[in-house]
This record gives sequence, C-alpha cells and structure tokens, in this order.
Amino acid sequence: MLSTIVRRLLQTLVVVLIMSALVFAGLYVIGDPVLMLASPEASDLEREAIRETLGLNLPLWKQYAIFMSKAVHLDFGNSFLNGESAMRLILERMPATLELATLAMLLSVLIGVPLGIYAGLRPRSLAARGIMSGSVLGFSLPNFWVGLMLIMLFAVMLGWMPAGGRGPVETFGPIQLSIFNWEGLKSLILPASTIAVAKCALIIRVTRAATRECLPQDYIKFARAKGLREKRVLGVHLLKNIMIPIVTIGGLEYGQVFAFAVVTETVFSWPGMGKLLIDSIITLDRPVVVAYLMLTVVFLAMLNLVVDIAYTILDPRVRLGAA
Amino acid sequence: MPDAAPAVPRHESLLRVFVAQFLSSKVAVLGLVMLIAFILLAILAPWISPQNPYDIGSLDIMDSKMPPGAKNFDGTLTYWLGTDGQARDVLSAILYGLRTSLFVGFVSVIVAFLIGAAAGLIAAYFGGRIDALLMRIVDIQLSFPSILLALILLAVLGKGVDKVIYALIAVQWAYFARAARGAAIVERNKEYVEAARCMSLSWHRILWRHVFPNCIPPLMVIATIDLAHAIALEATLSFLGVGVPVTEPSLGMLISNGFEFMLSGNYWISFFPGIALALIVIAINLVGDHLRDILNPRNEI
Amino acid sequence: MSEPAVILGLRNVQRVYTQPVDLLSRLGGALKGGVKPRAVHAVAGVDLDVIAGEVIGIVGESGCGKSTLGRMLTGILPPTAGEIRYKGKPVASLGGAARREYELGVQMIFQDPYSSLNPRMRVIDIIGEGPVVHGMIRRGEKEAYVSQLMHKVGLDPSYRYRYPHQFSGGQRQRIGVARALAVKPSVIVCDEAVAALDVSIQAQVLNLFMQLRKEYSLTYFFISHNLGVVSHLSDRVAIMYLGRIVEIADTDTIFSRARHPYTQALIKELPVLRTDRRQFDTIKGELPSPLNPPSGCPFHPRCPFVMERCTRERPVLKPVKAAPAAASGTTAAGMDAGKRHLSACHLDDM
Amino acid sequence: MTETATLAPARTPRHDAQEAKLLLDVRGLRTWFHTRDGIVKAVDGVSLQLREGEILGLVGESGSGKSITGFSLMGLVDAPGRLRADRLMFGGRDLLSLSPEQYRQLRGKDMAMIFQDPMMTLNPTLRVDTQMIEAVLAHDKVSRKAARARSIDVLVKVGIPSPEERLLVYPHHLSGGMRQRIAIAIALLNSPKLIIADEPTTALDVTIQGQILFEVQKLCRELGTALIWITHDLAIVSGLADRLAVMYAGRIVETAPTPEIVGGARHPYTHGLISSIPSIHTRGKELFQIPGSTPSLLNLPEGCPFQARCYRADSQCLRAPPFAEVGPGHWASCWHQGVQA
Amino acid sequence: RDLTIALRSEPSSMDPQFHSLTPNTQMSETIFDPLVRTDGNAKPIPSLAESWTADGNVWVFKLRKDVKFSDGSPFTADDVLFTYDRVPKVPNSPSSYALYLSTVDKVEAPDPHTVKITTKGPSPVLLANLSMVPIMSKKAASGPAPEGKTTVELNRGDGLIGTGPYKFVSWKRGAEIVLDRNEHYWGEKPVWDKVTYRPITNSAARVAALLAGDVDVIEDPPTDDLPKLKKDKNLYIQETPSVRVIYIALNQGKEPPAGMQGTDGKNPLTDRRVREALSLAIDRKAIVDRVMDGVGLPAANVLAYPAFGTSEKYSKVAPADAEKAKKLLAEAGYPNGFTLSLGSPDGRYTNDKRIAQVVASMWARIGVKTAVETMAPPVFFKQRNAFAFSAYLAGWAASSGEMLNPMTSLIVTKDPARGIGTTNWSKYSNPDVDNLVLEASKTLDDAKRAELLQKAGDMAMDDYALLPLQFELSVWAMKKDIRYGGRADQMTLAQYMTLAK
Ligand SMILES: Nc1ncnc2c1ncn2[C@@H]1O[C@H](COP(=O)(O)OP(=O)(O)OP(=O)(O)O)[C@@H](O)[C@H]1O
Ligand SMILES: Nc1ncnc2c1ncn2[C@@H]1O[C@H](COP(=O)(O)OP(=O)(O)OP(=O)(O)O)[C@@H](O)[C@H]1O
Ligand SMILES: [Mg+2]
Ligand SMILES: [Mg+2]
Repeated sequence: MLSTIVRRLLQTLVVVLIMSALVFAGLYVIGDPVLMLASPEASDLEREAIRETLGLNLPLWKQYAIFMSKAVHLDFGNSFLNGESAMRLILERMPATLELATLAMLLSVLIGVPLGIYAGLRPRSLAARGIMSGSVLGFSLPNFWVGLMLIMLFAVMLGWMPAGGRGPVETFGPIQLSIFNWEGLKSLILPASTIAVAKCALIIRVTRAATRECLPQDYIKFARAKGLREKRVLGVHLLKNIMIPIVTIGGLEYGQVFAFAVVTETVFSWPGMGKLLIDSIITLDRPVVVAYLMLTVVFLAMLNLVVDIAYTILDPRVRLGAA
Repeated sequence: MPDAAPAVPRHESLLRVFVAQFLSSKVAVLGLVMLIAFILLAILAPWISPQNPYDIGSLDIMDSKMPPGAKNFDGTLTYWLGTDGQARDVLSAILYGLRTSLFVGFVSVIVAFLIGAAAGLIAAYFGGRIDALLMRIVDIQLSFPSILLALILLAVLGKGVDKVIYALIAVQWAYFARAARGAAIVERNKEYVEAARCMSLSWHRILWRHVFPNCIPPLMVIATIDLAHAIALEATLSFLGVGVPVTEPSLGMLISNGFEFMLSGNYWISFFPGIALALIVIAINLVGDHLRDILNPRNEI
Repeated sequence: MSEPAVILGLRNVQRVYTQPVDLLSRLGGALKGGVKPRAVHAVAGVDLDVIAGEVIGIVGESGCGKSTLGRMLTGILPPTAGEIRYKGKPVASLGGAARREYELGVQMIFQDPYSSLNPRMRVIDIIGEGPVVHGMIRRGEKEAYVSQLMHKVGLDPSYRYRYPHQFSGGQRQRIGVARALAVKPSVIVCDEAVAALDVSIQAQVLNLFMQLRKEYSLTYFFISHNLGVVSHLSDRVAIMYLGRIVEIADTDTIFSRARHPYTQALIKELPVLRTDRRQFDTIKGELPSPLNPPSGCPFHPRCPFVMERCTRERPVLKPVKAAPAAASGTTAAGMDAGKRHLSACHLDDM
Repeated sequence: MTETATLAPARTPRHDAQEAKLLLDVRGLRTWFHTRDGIVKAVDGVSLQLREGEILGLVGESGSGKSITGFSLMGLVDAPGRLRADRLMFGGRDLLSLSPEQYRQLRGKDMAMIFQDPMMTLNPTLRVDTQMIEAVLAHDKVSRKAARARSIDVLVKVGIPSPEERLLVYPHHLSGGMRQRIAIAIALLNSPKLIIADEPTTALDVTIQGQILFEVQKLCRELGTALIWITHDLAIVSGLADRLAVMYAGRIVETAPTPEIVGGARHPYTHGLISSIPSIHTRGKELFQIPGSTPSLLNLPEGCPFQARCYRADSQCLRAPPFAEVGPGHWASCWHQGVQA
Repeated sequence: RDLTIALRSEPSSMDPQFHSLTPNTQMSETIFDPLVRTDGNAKPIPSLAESWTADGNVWVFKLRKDVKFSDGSPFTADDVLFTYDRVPKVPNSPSSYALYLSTVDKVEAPDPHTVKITTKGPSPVLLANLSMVPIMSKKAASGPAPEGKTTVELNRGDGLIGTGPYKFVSWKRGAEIVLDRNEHYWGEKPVWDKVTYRPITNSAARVAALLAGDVDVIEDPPTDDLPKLKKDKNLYIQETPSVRVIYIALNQGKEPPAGMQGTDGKNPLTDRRVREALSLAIDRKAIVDRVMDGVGLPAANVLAYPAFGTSEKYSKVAPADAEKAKKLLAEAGYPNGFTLSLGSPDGRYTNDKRIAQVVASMWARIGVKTAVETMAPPVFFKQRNAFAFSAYLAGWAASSGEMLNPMTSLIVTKDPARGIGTTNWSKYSNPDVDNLVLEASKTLDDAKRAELLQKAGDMAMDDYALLPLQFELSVWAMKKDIRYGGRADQMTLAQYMTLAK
C-alpha cells in the first residue's frame, strides 16, 4: 500500500514522537510555567492549584502519556497562557508566516536565479565577482542585523515602509492575507527582504554552481551545434537542467523559512508562527511549543515529499525510470 | 634513467600544489591575511587591548556611553571606539569578543566536523539500517529549532561559553554528517576502494586511510562556510538572549547589546562590533570560496 | 600431473542485483497491487575452470556481466548463488589466514587509471601498503621493495614519492600493476585494463602484461569488449551474453571455427585495418535488458538463424560435437578442461 | 618548400575539376587556450581540404586536438580558447568574417556535429520531439507539424523503428545506440553539406558500432554529404573513409587516401599507430610500441613534436618539419618523409 | 480621530477574569469598569459604585443608576453578582482572579442598585482588590458553560460587553486589537473614535514604529533612546513614577548560599554590617543617571514616599560611600571581601542585566567579587526559587499602591501555608516585622494602619532586609499633539489620553 508514502509517514510519526518527547523533557528542564504565568503575588497554594488545573502536578511521563492519548484524536491541548486550543492559535498565525515565507522565497528566486546564471556564464567578469562577493555578505551577515539595518534605513530614515507589524489584511474565509493590499504589502516587504537577503545569496550560489556544472555538458554544446539561438539554449536547455538543484534546495529552504522565521518575525513584530513560538518558549507555554514542532515536523516531511515529487517531474530520468 | 622525463623534485607534494593554487587568488590571500590578523588579535587580546573588559572592578559607570575618541575620567585612557553602556572600552570589548567568537566558532566547527564526519562515513560505508538510523537522527536534528535547543541546553547545563559551544555542535554536526555521507558514497564507489578491498584491508583501515582523506576537501569547504555560520549563529543566539554570558561577551553579544543604543545615536556600541563581525565573516568566506574552487570545482554551493 | 591444475573453479555462479525501485513506479505498482523489487541477473549462472598459468579472455557487450564476474572472482563481491573454488577449496568456507591467502592471491587491475588509484596517497604507499599491512615485508624494507617493483613495471623508482596525478595514464596503469604484484598473487583479473589507454600506450601495457606473465607465471583473467586485444593476449576465450557464457574455446578455434551465431557476428564486426571500403553488415537489434531477458535463448531476438525452438528453450553450454578438440581429446569427462570447445546453441544439435 | 608553395593548387579549387568541388578549406588553423598555467596550443596549424561528399577520417590519440579542431570549424570554442586561421573557407564563404548570428545560422544548417557520448548529447530534461523540432525551427520558418513530419522522415532514414513513438519519450528511455541515431538524425535534419562526427561510436558496443557505421556510410553516399569522422581507432575508419588525416599534438602530421596510409604510411607516428594495433595475427608476438607518452600541449618544445618518441629522430628534427606532399594527394610532416616507414 | 498604541506585550486573553496580568488588565479597564477604580496614585475612587460605606466586615456599595452596557442594556446589581460569581469558575486560569476576592465571604444585592459585600475579616485591601475585577454583563456573558461565556468565546468578542469607554471590535492575535468608542458610556466621552493596539515586543522596533509614524503612542521606550526622543520636536515624552521597585535580595540563610566563596563556611550576608556595606557600595544615583538615563528614582524603600505606609525616614537615599563600606566589611571580619554570585533575569525589567553588572562592578570596588549570572526569565525564576544565587536582582510592583503589598510579599517570613512571604526568596526573617505587618493587614483604620506599616518598613530597612535600588519611572512616548498623564501602575489606558492644546 503506497509503500513509500506510508514509510515516509511512519518515519515522520516516529520523528514526531521523539520530537514531542524531547520538547516535553526540554521545556521541563528549562523552567516552571506556573512561575511565568501566575501573578507574582499568588501564594504557593494558589500556584499549586494552577498546577493542578493545568495537569502540571502529575509526573512528566504521565503528562506526556495524557498528551499523546489526546493527540491521537488530534487534540493537542490548550495553551497554558490563554486557554485556547494550541493548534488553533498556530493555524491562526500560519497565513502570516506563509505569505512572509512565500514572498521571501519568491524574491530570492526571482532575483537569485538570473544573477546566478549570469555569474555562472561569465565567472571572471567584474559583475560576477561583485555578485558573488555580495552573496558572501548576504550569506553570512546575521539575520537580525540585516533586519535592523533595513528598519533603520527604510522605516526610520526614509520612512518608506512601516517599521514592523502587519498592515491591513484582506480576509479570505478563515485566512487573512496582507499581500493583496498595497499597505499590507508594504509592511511585508522589509521582513521578506530580510529573509530574502540570505536565501537569495544561497540561490545565487546554487544557481551559479549548477550553471557552471551544466555549461560544459555536451547537451549544451550540442544545442549550440544545432544552431539554436542563445536565448533558447540558456532559457530552455540550461534552465530546465539547473532548475533541478534550485527546486531541491529552494524547497528545503522554503521549509526552513516557513518553520523557523523566528528571528525575522521577532525583529519585525510580524504576527506569524515564529513569533508565537519564541513567545511560547519564553513563557514555557508547552502545548503551543509541542504542537508547533509537531506541525513543523509534519510540514517539513511533507515538503520533502513534495520536493521529491517535483524533482521527479523536473528530471524525467527519475520519473519514469521503470517504464 | 629509464624515462626521459625530468624527475620531479620530491617536495612537489599535494600540499605544495595546493598552496600554489591557493596563492593564485589575490582576494583569497587577502581574506586569509585578514583572518590570520583577526586570529592574532584575538590571541593577543589580553596584551594589546587597552582595558580588560572582564575586570568589572576597573569599570566606572560614569564612563559609560562615551563617544569614540573620548578620554576617561582621569584622562589616562582614550576610548578610540567609545564605550558601551557598562563603560567598557568598545575596542577592548571587540578584541575580547573576537576571542570568544573565534573560539566558539573554531571549537564548535572542529568538533562538529569530527562527529559529523565519523557518523557520515560510517553511514555511507555500511549503508542499510545503520545508514537509515543515522540519517533519521540527522533529520530530527535538522528539524529541531536551534534556538529551542540552545535554550534547553543552557537551562540544563547553565550559561557559559562552553555551553554555547555544545549547542552549536549539536546544531552543526548534522550538516557535516550529511555532507560526509554524500562524499563518502561517491568515494566508496570508486575503484581505489575496491583495490583496497582486494588487498584484504580491514574496513576501518579502508574507511579512515582511504575514504576519509578523500572526503576532506568537500568537508573543508563546508567547514569554512560553517565557521562563518557558527559565528553568526552564536550572534543570533546572543541576540535572542540564549547566548554567551554577558560577562564574556562575544561579538554577537556586543552587537545585540549595542542594538539597544542604535536609535539613540550611540551607534558605535553596536556598529563597530558589527563591522568586525562582518569583516571576519567575509574573510572566512573569501578563503572558503577559493578553497572550494580549488578543492572541488565541480560541487560548489 | 597430466591434468592442468584448476586454480579457480566456478560452479553455476550467479549474481542478482535487486534495484531499488523509484517512487512513482512503486506507487503505480502499489495501485495495481504487489510490488516486485526489480532484480537484475547480472551473472546468471557461469561454469568455468581457470587453469593455472593460462590467459583466459572474457568478451561480451556492455552490461553482460563481465565486471560482475571479475569482482566475484576476487572476492570483493559475494555471489548470490553457486560456488567459487580457489585451489580446490570453496572460498565461501574459507576463514582467517586461508581467506586472506585467497584474497591476496587473486588481484585485480582496473579499467580507469584515474579512479583506481587513491589520489591522496603517494606511489610508495599505494604499492607498499598491502605487503606491509600483511606482514609480507617489514616497514623498513618498503622502499627497496617498492623500488624494485616499480623498476619491474617500467617506472622510474625515483618517482616513488609522487602522487598519482603526476603520472600519465599509461604510467598509472603500471602503478596499478605494481600494486597488484606487490602481494605476490597467482591470478590477476584485468577488467578492461587497457580500454582507457591510447593505442600507442595500450601496446606498451599489453607487452608488460605478457612479460610479467612469463616472469611470475601468472594466470590472467582478462576481461574486455575488444576482441582484438583479447585475441592478441589470450590462450582461451569465453564469449558472454546476458550473464552467461555462450561459447568458449581456445583462441584460434574461436577465431576460425566459431559455432555460436553471436560469436560469428562479433568476429565479423571486429574492426580491422583495411585498404578497401568495407561493406557493413551487422547483427540487428541491441543487447536486451537484463531486467527482463528474452525467453528461451537470450540471443534469439537478434539471431539470423532463429528457430521456433529458440524462443522456448534455453540452450545449455555443451561440448561442440564436431569440434576437433573434442575429437582429439579422450572422453568427455576426463577431457582437458582447457581444450574443450563449448557452445550454447540449438544449432549444434542439428 | 614552404607551405604556401605546396598548397598552391588547392587554393584554386575550381580548377580542380576532375573531382567534386572543394567544400572546406582550412589553412593554418590555430586554437589556443589561454589558461592560468600558460597557453595550451590545442590546435596549432591544422590544414585540411575536404570535397563535397568526401569522407575524411581524422585519427589521433587522446588530447591531440581532434575535438577542438571540430569545434573550431563549428565556431564553438569556449571561453579561454582563441581561434586564428590563415584561411577558413566553407562552401565558398569565409567563416572568419561571419557575424555570430550568421555563424549560428550556418551551424546545424550547413554543417552539423555529432558528439562522442550519446548519453550526454541529448538534453535529459527535454523530450526527443522538442529537441528535434527546435532544430528545424531554428533555421526554417515552417509549422511545427511540418517540422515534426520532417523529424519522422529523418528518423526513418537512420533506421529507427516506429519513430512516432520515439519522438514522445525522453532520451533516457532509449539505449545508447538509439540515442546516437537520434543525434545523427538531428544532424541530418537540415540536410547539411558537412557533418563532423566526433568519435560517435567510441562509447558504443561493437555490434551497435557496426550498425551506426552502416547507417552513416549509407546516408553519406545517398545524400552526398561530406563527413569528417573523428576517432582514435584507425581500424574503424579504415573501412569507411576516403581519406585519412593523422593528428599529433595539435597538428596534422600525415594525410592521404586511406589505402595509401594503411599500406604506406610515411610518418613514423602513423606507422607506429598502425603496427601497435593488437589482433589475432599479433598473438604471441610482442607488439610494436611507441615509447614514452603523449606530450603536454603546454609549452611544447620547438621542432618536430614527435621527436622525443621517434626512432628516426636526429638533429634535423629540432626544427619544425614542413607539411609537404610526398606522393599524389599524400602529405606528411617529417624530415624523413621520403622514407617509407 | 483614531489612535494607535504600541504595546510592550500582548494581552493573553480578552476574558477579564482569565489571567491577571497587566496587559490583560489594562485592556479590561478600557472595555469594562470595576465597582471602584484606583486613581493615578493608587487611591480608590468611585466607578460603577457611586459611594460606599464600610462597617466592620460589611461593605455596602451604592451603584450608579444611569449606566448602560455597550449593547444598550442597563447595568444592575445582578451583573455584579454574576461577575463575582463567575470568577472562581473560569477554568484553566493561569493566574486566577479569585485572588482578589479571597477576602470576600458573601455578595448580596438588597436592591438593583445596591451591593452588599461581607468579608471574612477586616479587609483594608478590599477596595484595591475590587478595582481589579471589572464588571461583566450578565445578559451578554451568560452561556451554557458553568462560567457562562467561555474564555475562548470572549476572546472572539462573543459576550465581551462592558460599561467601559470603549467597546471591543476585533482581535487579530499578534497583530492588533481594535476598540471603538462606546456610545452608551456613562462618563465623559473619550477623545478617540477608534483605538488600535499593536503588540510590538522588541523595544527598538517600538521606537522605530513611533519614529516612522506608524503608531501614535508607545509604551516603555528603551531608556537609552530617551535623550534622543526627548530632543525630537515631533514627540512628547511622559515619565511617571511607578510603584515598581528594583531591588537586590541577599540570601540570608545560615549556610553559605550558592556561588559564595572565601567565607570559611559562613554566610556573611547574615551580618547586618555586611548588608549595609553592600548597600553603601551601590551608587544608586549613578545607576539612575547612567544606566537608566534618568528614567528612575533612587530607592531607599520598597515603595516610594509618600505612598500609603511609607515613612519619611526612608524617603531619601543615603549617598554611596565605598570607604565606609570597606570599613564595615573589615569590622565584620571580611577586610578582603569575598565572592558571591548575583543572578539577574535578562529582559524582564528595564535594563535589568545592565544594572546587575553595574552593581557587580560597584561591589567589586569594595572587594566583593561578584559573578553576574543573567539568564532568560523562565530559567532565572526557576533558578531563583531553587536558591541558586547568593543574591539576585528582581523587581516588584506594589499593584495596590501601598506598603502592605510589598511588605507581605517580599519581607515577611515565608509561610506557604498562610500564603505570605511568597516572594521572599532571601530567607530574611524578622518576627517583629512579621507581627507588625500582620496587625496592619487587619486594621481598618487608615491612620493606624499607616503607622504600623511605617514602623515595619523602617525596621526592615534598618535591617537591610533587601537592597532597594531604584523605582522605575513609567515612560510613554507619543506624538507631540497627544498627552497622557501616565499611571503609577504602569497601565496604558487610551481613555485618559487627550489631544494637546
Ligand atoms: N551495483 C549494481 N546494482 C545494480 N545493478 C548492477 C550493479 N552493478 C552492475 N549492475 C548491472 O548488472 C549488469 C552487469 O553489469 P557489469 O558491470 O558486470 O557488466 P559489464 O559486462 O562489466 O559491462 P561493461 O562492459 O559496461 O563494463 C548490468 O546490467 C548492470 O546494470
Ligand atoms: N577549455 C580548455 N582549456 C584548456 N585546455 C583545453 C581546453 N579544452 C581542451 N583543451 C586541451 O586541448 C587539447 C586537445 O583537446 P581535444 O579535446 O581536441 O582532444 P581530442 O583529440 O579530442 O582527445 P580525445 O580523444 O580524448 O577526445 C587537450 O590537451 C586538452 O587538454
Ligand atoms: Mg565492466
Ligand atoms: Mg575528443
């Protein structure tokens, strides 16, 4: 029965189990949520009462068992902090992160691929060296620093973009997106650019490497020998081949951005999932953290699967090897 | 002389060729010189920095937030790059911060390299279950957010430079394991490995003497990039408040501390450490980029 | 000893590779129900006796299982079925010192002079590692030992501290030969050992092989797809097709009185230097995939003499009736293994 | 005897009426790669003439510059390479004066090329029909349908069964022989005057190699296409080519009609090549061997490039020998050219 | 005109009875009204109750008559009963409001405009406590669940009906909370038509948002930015003294605490002279000037004078005197000082870790080598409660605005059974102080209570029970045409913001 997908799912399940156990143990050793939640004036008795209502008085393994038995029914518990379903809180925040990650990745690919191809075509030119040095910078500067500099420049000094937060949104059913709205898009540009700076650098590198790998191949030379125009040689023959590594790496990076946009969201007060994660870690809101990581693990695993399938679509050698 | 070709002198070793190749790029040499300079500055920090920023007793709060070039209270010391909110001389703090950052970076990368390479090689060589097991561990590691990991480790082990190093190792080894596995799988299928097996050599000998040396180049490339990454990651952890202790600031710590002063016009507290960090990361990457070009021109990401 | 010593004996040796099936086809298979892992019968049953001191040539098209067979002989690759005997003892049951003696006794020379030498080792270590590790020589003797070997294969011993990349293709192949010789083997498996070399260099290496054979009384198992090279070197030639030997005989017999239609076609194809324009007239079709070999005689889809029977029944390798070698030999059972002419074709039965 | 003098007759091909017209006329072709380590003179003074419909076998060892010669003619030399020539005429046009766009129009239309490795010449990510149709459309303004029809025609010509189906698959579904046939078909699509085939059968099995040779021979004869067949295996082209040219270290050291070369090579290298071919007839004997190995094309010493390996070398060989006619249509570059090897 | 406020942290819930936390409270203060409010100086003032009388344990509140909820329905005593009844029923509350009703025995409504509350004993803090419990609409907030409308429903705005100046419109978690003016409001109409709150946790980002003009008012700008913000002609800065004290607690247990070295197995912090020396070593004025950029007041007590129960004696800080401190140390037998550890949260209080480092450097000057250990707040609080430091820096906000609160929590001997001394993690114990505080907590007479508290406070401070460092000033930065008076309880309340003339 769909053995690969099933096997992937099983593996993911195991990862989810291990992950949630690790997070349970991890948050336990970090601190006591009640200390963060309860009013400082609360007496120990009151704290104990809170502990009891939240089930924190049980031994850890029992808490985990209870959590798991509920998780089987897709109930990941309620946030300690505000009593809402943890998963709901996360899903509520998901569109914001989704659009941030998507725009960031889109920017990186749209900018990175042409630059990377150019750098690959003329590796010795001054422009190519400039592009590569720039990518070294983008690649290695800490994300938070880049974000802060962008805020300084574009929000504070020039006043072109808002310094943080999410602008007005359009509502599509349960989903709210700001990308279809000029004001909203404006508030999205800086955080997306912050992520894009690093990812674009990566895409440039991947593209350049793939281009350089591809160019000396016989099929490119053969395409030229056929008398094809340079536009077609590069636009079809080269591009289709370099898309394979770009999609692979781009897909995995998209997953990373989506799951862990923590730093950027913190710097820009972007109300996404990453911000929620860091806030929840700080307040030791375990149900949210656990649900979050379970969600991202599953998401990353699914993304891997999608990348694999995309890979087989892009590379026919993989797709129909048996036929 | 059976052969007419002139005998190549004995010392034309791989190392020679490598060095000659390396020196062929001016930018890379510049990067290397910068890197060495930074390392020297870091090592010599206790002797050359004007002030010991760790010695809190010598700090006077009245000297805090002095602009670059200001003199201290009794005029004995000039703060060339100003002072920070704790009255630390920024120049000294950078020199000491460099020490912490480079130490954290180098140690974590080296240890992660060794652990990752061992895991990757073993996975590649034996394949099957061992491979699957090790790679699943790597997967778990890679989908675990580094910040949470760092926070947990810091909570369990307490704060300290060494704890940050553990956290960074835990984050990074997985990358090395993956890369080592990839490289080793390529090498494993080369004929020289079969030749070694024909010689009835033991698996560990084949793995360490034959396969491993050939996997070093791609791993070295990752290592240089990772070094830059480790330094940046440590800075990020410090920014999120789970990094090195305030009393032993790294460059990242200095930047994140100074960031509070960024909008208030006391730019130097964050700006100069930022420049230092950027320079060092660029230097490392310049070296790494060129290493990649000469070590494995085919696989350059 | 009237009967020549069989140094390596193969009995129905097989090797199956199970190929991992890719995702989508597996999905497709899953929907249809039942996924069979795809099995490649790279070597589908080979019986062969290698006689001490002979040069046996193995010829066949790409993918017919030559390399697989060679690797099984050296012990790098275990056979999935069948038995390999070294000096009369089944190698599967060997252990410890006996196993080592076998492994060292059968050495290999590889096709690619680039990837077969570890680029990060000096020549002295490449050649000297084996003997030192196995205690055949002491560490201190390594230099002298290696120098002497290098001299033997026509390399300047003063190059012993160089790395492989400092040598040309032909010189590298000589290093490979020296490495194999260093552990004093009795059998050398050459897998396309000259295929990557230029004609002028190839001649040098072939000459070296012949010279060493005399000097060390070596047995060569010479794998090649180039009939010219094989014919120059071998005492006996085996023709492989889709994982099986279809014909085997001494070289002259193969080239003058080949029985199997495939062998005949191969010999006709053999490019030879000529002054006239040649009329190409070829076997149709291509080597079928070992994934789903044809039923009956594997050659039947390409055979010009195909009969109805060929599509059903696989012919077995058996002595050629009219073969002069058989006629001059004694009985079939006690027949000199090195002199038999065997072929697997239904035409022989007629 | 200078080069100019000896080559004088060839420069006026029209007068040479007893045979077909001169299609390709190359003099002093030099393709040098300016690398970091120095100048690699991959092709250093190659001169070639080819008549319409003629088959030329270009033979030489690995690295002798055969492929680069082919690429130079096609105008496909990559970045650090620079091409110069005294004369580069093709079908009456001076290739040296063509603009890049004019050259592109020539490529694939009047001259086509086939490469060595059939696994690599077809783009693995594009279907066969895409790759064929685009080659037609790059030169002719015809409908896709017409282009497809033409593709099918040509596929039939190169002996591919059920071509309509083959058009719809990706290259990796096809065997090496099939792919090479498709590459040949692509080369033939626009009925070129010249095909340059760069070792197209080296990677193939003997039986498949025979099939390809068979098709190519047939097609060239039928269509009157000129062919340059590059190979390192003299034996293969000897049955195919009208004329052979032997390359060594970036130059052509000998050229003559096939029977002349095989029967009476004048250059010691050619002779060495011929006698070092192993076969059933050499069994048990020691092969003739050329000592040493191919020289590096970087900083090649002055004089005859073969001198270090030549049994006939003497002090004369320290000067570069001229490329001289030693018999009718037989040219060799050796101080000892008169001597039959 | 509309108003946009950048909050330092987002409320965790809209349910006014779910989680007692400043961000939540300030939101419910705007949507709801309690019976009684506290003014900017923590003094009770009428709100929904026009007046009240206390007679022993019985309190009678007269309710305002003309009050309507934002949905137009009238406010009656029933709503009060419903509200107080709901408090203990809210499930999973991480910090329950039951705390504020712990002294209440019985609530009755003799008529629709009168509420009678009986307390379990004399309860001087009742009014302050009631000010924390806003009154909900019985009609809107009733529901099938035991508690009526659940927290989740209220978070969505379902049943979230109050009498306050603003009414709830929407809440996009992490992004914004929108309130509209309540047209039925009984009091003076506030200036703003619509108020939008945006949580921006990163303080620099908050300033950037203000500078970029995205928001009109921000809470708590970083002190470092204040000099520059003050110079900015487009902005107006409001600094208001707060009830929050930043202090250092010294572990006074018998055993030498964690991190202490060089004391021969004794704990010098048990010696009053050592504590005094440590206090004298700290230059509070320098901390306020240099670390806080003036945004603080040097503290000599746990609550600033003249708040209720504070004494004039500890209204001024004694000047730092390192010489005297060294002398005291020598007298106590530590002429060469000793080593201790100073824990501090990182990011819980304004400039917390920097203050800790400065204190450490000041102590180093009198020979007390100090290892500063700063950590993320959740880790810090866990460690503190495990007595992992010799001394720690923390803050306390006396939300009720009088001395009883900090004394009970910080100074009184820890007694989990009675729920007092909950935050006294210094092991300080003085029975005389304990008795005075206990007595004060039962005294209704304000004058008498004040005196008791003054006495207790003086005793503790004489003892150097803990070392107050500074009172935080609450700071708001806003566009120059806006004014906000600020509040000692640090709350940001839109209804009190006005347009400048
Ligand atoms: N590791 C492997 N896994 C799966 N299949 C394999 C493997 N190695 C070889 N094969 C398959 O086994 C068959 C025989 O391979 P082998 O390498 O022995 O052929 P060969 O005769 O040496 O060919 P060549 O002349 O190309 O070297 C081929 O079809 C090949 O695809
Ligand atoms: N891009 C390049 N840069 C530098 N040198 C090059 C380049 N391309 C080719 N060469 C050199 O040019 C020489 C001739 O190469 P060419 O490919 O023409 O040889 P060939 O005769 O086709 O050999 P083979 O039989 O191996 O295909 C070689 O020595 C090669 O190293
Ligand atoms: Mg093989
Ligand atoms: Mg070539």
